Amino acid sequence: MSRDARLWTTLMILGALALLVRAAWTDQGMGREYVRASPAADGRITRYEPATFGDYQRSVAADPDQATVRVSVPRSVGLWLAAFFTLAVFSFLYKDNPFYKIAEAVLVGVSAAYWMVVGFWDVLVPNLFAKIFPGVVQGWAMPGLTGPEAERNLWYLVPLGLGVMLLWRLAPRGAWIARWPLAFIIGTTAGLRLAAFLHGDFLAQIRNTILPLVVLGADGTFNPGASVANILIVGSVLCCLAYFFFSFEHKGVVGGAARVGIWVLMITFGAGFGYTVMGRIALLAIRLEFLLDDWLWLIDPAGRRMATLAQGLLVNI
Amino acid sequence: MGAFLRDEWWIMLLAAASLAPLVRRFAGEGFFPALRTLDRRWIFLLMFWSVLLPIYYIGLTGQTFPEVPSALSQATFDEIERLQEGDPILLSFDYDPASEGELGPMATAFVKHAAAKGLRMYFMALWPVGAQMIDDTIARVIHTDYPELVYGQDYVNLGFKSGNEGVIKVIVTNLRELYTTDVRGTAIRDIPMMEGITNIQQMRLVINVSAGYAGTKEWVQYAVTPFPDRIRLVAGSTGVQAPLLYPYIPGQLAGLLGAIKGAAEYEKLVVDAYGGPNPDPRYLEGLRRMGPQLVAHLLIITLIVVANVLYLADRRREMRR
Amino acid sequence: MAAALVLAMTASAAAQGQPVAAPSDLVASDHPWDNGTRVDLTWTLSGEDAALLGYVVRRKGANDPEFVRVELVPPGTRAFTVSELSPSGSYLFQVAAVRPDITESTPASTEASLTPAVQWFDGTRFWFLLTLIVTSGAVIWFIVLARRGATLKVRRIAGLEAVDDAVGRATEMGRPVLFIPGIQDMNEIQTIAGISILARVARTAAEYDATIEVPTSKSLVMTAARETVQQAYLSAGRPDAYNQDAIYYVTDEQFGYVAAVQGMMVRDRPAACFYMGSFFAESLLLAETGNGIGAIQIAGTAQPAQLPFFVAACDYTLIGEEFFAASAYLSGEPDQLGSLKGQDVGKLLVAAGILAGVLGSTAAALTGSTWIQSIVDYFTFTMLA
Amino acid sequence: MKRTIPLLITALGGFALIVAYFIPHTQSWGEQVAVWFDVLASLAFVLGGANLLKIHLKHVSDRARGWGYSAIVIGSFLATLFVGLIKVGVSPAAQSPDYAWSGSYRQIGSAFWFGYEYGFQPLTATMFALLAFYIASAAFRAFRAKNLEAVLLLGTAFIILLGRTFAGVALTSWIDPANWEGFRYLTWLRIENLTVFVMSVFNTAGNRAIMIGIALGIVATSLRVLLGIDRSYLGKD
Repeated sequence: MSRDARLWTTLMILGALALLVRAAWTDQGMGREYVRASPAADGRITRYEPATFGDYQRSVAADPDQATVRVSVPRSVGLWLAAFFTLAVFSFLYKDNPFYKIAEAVLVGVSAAYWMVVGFWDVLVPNLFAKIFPGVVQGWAMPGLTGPEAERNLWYLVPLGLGVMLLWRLAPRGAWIARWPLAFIIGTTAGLRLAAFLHGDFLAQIRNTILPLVVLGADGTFNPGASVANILIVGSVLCCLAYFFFSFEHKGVVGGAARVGIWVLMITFGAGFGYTVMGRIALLAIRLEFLLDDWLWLIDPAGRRMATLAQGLLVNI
Repeated sequence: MGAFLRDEWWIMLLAAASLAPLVRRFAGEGFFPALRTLDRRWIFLLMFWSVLLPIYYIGLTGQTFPEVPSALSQATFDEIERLQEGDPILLSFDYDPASEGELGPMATAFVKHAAAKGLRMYFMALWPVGAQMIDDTIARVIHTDYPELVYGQDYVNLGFKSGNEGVIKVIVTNLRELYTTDVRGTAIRDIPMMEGITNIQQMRLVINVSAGYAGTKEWVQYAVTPFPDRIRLVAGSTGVQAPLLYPYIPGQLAGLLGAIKGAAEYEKLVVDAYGGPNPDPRYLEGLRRMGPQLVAHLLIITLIVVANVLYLADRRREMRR
Repeated sequence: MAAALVLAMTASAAAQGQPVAAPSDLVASDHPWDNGTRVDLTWTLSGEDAALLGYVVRRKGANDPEFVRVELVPPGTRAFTVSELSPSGSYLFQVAAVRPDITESTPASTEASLTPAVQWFDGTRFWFLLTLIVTSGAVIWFIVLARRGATLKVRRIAGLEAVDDAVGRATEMGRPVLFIPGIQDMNEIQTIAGISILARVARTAAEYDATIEVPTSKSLVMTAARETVQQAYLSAGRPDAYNQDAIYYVTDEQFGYVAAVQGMMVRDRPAACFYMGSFFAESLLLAETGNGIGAIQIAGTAQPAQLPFFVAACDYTLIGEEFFAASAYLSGEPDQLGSLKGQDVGKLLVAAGILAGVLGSTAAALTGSTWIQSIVDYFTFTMLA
Repeated sequence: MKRTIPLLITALGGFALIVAYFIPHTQSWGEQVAVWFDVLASLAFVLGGANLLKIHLKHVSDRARGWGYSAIVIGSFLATLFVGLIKVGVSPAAQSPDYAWSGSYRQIGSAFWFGYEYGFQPLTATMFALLAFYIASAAFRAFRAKNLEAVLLLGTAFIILLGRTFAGVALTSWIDPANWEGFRYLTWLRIENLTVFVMSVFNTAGNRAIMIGIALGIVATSLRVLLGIDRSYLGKD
């Protein structure tokens, strides 16, 4: 064992011990999830709504024998898992390590399957099976399928056929047939995007750049601020377009304009960068709040674990 | 701060211990040489502590960092401040829980300000869940701190109407064509404060809290633009769409709060004016969330400055050679 | 002053309690050359037009229980086009005069219901068709010119000159080349452009005998990338060196994909990283990890929001249009280069259009001439609609 | 056959959709094709999933380095797929209790929801949060005043960042006509106004030019694909 590894192992054991002590031997503890059990209408299935430690304390205060609000073992395990995954991903910032690799493997496996399940239930069932076999799907998973939506539409045999060609790649022979659906996708994408971008972005951006270089106020007086802004916008757009010119090297007049163009682009990028920082830090703050608040129970800014609720939060209109 | 350091010594110790090797290196190798070979993981660690420590400190003590209101926030505050007791204002809450983090504090502060000024508040929403956001804010502010205000006399929730900008187009001239009841199903004619209100040109101010379409842009285009002399608008918006709204300031948009920063500045103004000596933590949510933002921003600014000092020093040395 | 006059007149009319004078002769006709969603209305003004708030237009479909408001138009308006109708519905229309105190006249109504007709050409898109023909025509024209043997020169693009060096360096160091075609599917044109660039990069890699790795976030992209790379190895004369397992699907999830690619980067340490396609928040995650392992990085995307991060963290960044030009540039084939010339003609037209519009609207603002303004308005709101 | 037909399909599909854009009767084709694409992409999951399994099974059977992690991928993939496809722990929808399969696969409390809530969600959110660290290290390294372009890039970012802190606002709040009459013409220099100016003028103009260029690039790229000039995606003969 290297010195580094020994150090880290010691730190981790100490950390785990600290967590154990906090979870099991302090008054408040940490990392427990509560649920509120409520029987469903027919009395058989019990539904569990999320609850807080604060709800639990209030319920116990009202009725020491209550069983409505209770600790949920599976959800508490889930919370600890989520905390583990959070720390494991952060550990990558130090260096690649087994914890990160576990988190990565779980994320890849779960998320690949997640989107496949979504694709099955949200796309294939309603948009393919329900179009070709509406009766069967209605009786199986979509009881609400009625009206014009429930009519059979054999046009959907086209994507089904293309899909079968695509999956032919798995067959030992004739994998080239998969190029047909690929060609269909690429061709239609090219056609759709060509028309849409030219009609949308292209014309709209030109239209918005048509601004008067001299702006007069409602009373006919000259407005220097708005005029300068308009001149700068129009000039900047033209210079940036010059930068994108492919036919000439960046020399002479075009080169000069292109150089101004790249300045404008740099200002644009600097602004974009600076403006994004705030949102990114908020993302980190949310994760750290999850660790400190939901898991470790060190802070409680929203008062969710307090035995007495802030007055007023109970009032409902 | 002193009590925090005394009670939570362990976290400060942890932070100091983790950064000790960095300090030792700077002391041993000299400032510039150490900086030149700085491992970026030290930057990661600095970033970690500069977000975590403020969260911990603010979460535990409830104290927040200072905030200086910008001109836009001040303008927003002044728009409401200049109104008289009993003036009618329209509050349109066009957002959903996904943007609650940024916009909730603004909504709370707007309602607190309006209630403190004794304005008559007419709430509405262009987003389906906006009506829920209105109820939450009313419960958070009015029911708690202003229980003397009476529903239907001092404030009313007209609820959500579908149709996006179509709704605005209609209510600027005729409110009752779309709104026949409030959110509770009470007929408009039976609500005392609706007496004499036929359209929103009669509102002294429109306040819009907006997360996207339909939102502030539509209010500008379909309410302020056709009636520039009659309708005044202030807005609170998410950071993403705030830059798109700047072109409307100040002509069509009298004030704008952008993102959590704008919320914090406005909260500061409202709390200073109406929060009393010991403001309720509910009115400081934006200020609390600005804590980690502030420290992290200062860190990045420092990093950029330090990097450039290093770069210029190196270049000067090269040129001398 | 005018407003005060209007208010005064209204007050007197309302005070007298007279009913509002109604508009008359409402005629509805199908809007020509459209997709069956519009109807034109004309009417004769109300007798007290000057004192009105305006006219409220309403419509009623066959299944609507009552008339629905469409628009409130200003006084003096004699015609209005109702849009967003259904080509399969039939409609009745009403127009009523409204006073500022929102009292309304009895409405003028259409007698028979009207169904908007669908024509075979959408007239609202006439000018757009012309734009499309001109821009596409310019591209096709230069492709044809190039085929006929005209020599076309294209300026150098720094990021693309560096492709060979980057692949060469990976070969020397015995490390792989990483290529990421964005995280969107094949229904995104940026992905298609990225795959085209992959064809060139893979060919260079095959010639240099470097290994290339292509993790993808979509199954279809994996399929297309395999076809592409296989073809590239074949045309480089090295079909045996092609390894299909180096092009693999990871997961559709944006951050799951990043987690895996980031891990792969620190373990396999690619010497050259290419990011060519449509990127979102993962742009900086990938580029900073690549930077940490000391790779040469070349990025290209048409997502304006991500360009700042690539510019900050990569050695070269292809900005927007440059990214779309990359595959043509790298191919070096004359007809592909021709298409870049066509794009330049497009830009010249844009610049000319903007200049004309700007000069027109400046002239209109300075002279206050309404007819110049109407020409500018026609240009911006009809031709560029 | 292997190459000509795909070229024809590409050209016909693309040009048909361009023409359809102008004919009212066919304007909905674009949407229809988009739905078909979703169906195709969902069917293609079979290819991606099969490949994922194949690669990781190979790792495990070869006992390649790190094969244990491949086993975790396979396990979490198959488990999630299984509980999601057969709706483990999902009770029927309240309005149709007689249909056993009518409940939503995302129902709160179901096994699939558990995997989402405690695996997928914290993992993706934390990956996203890594950006806060990378944005700091990128700023430290890239924002150095090497030339005019770099000065503009870093200067703009600096002004915007500064404007987001109370320090930045305080720094320029003295530019106030109340302090000196002449400041009336200089209030645009206040950092919050400077931010607005940069965002509404340069940022707008830069993004506009980028978008115009992108549209032209898309026209040329699409035409190259549709005309069969760029056919690298078609593979070998």
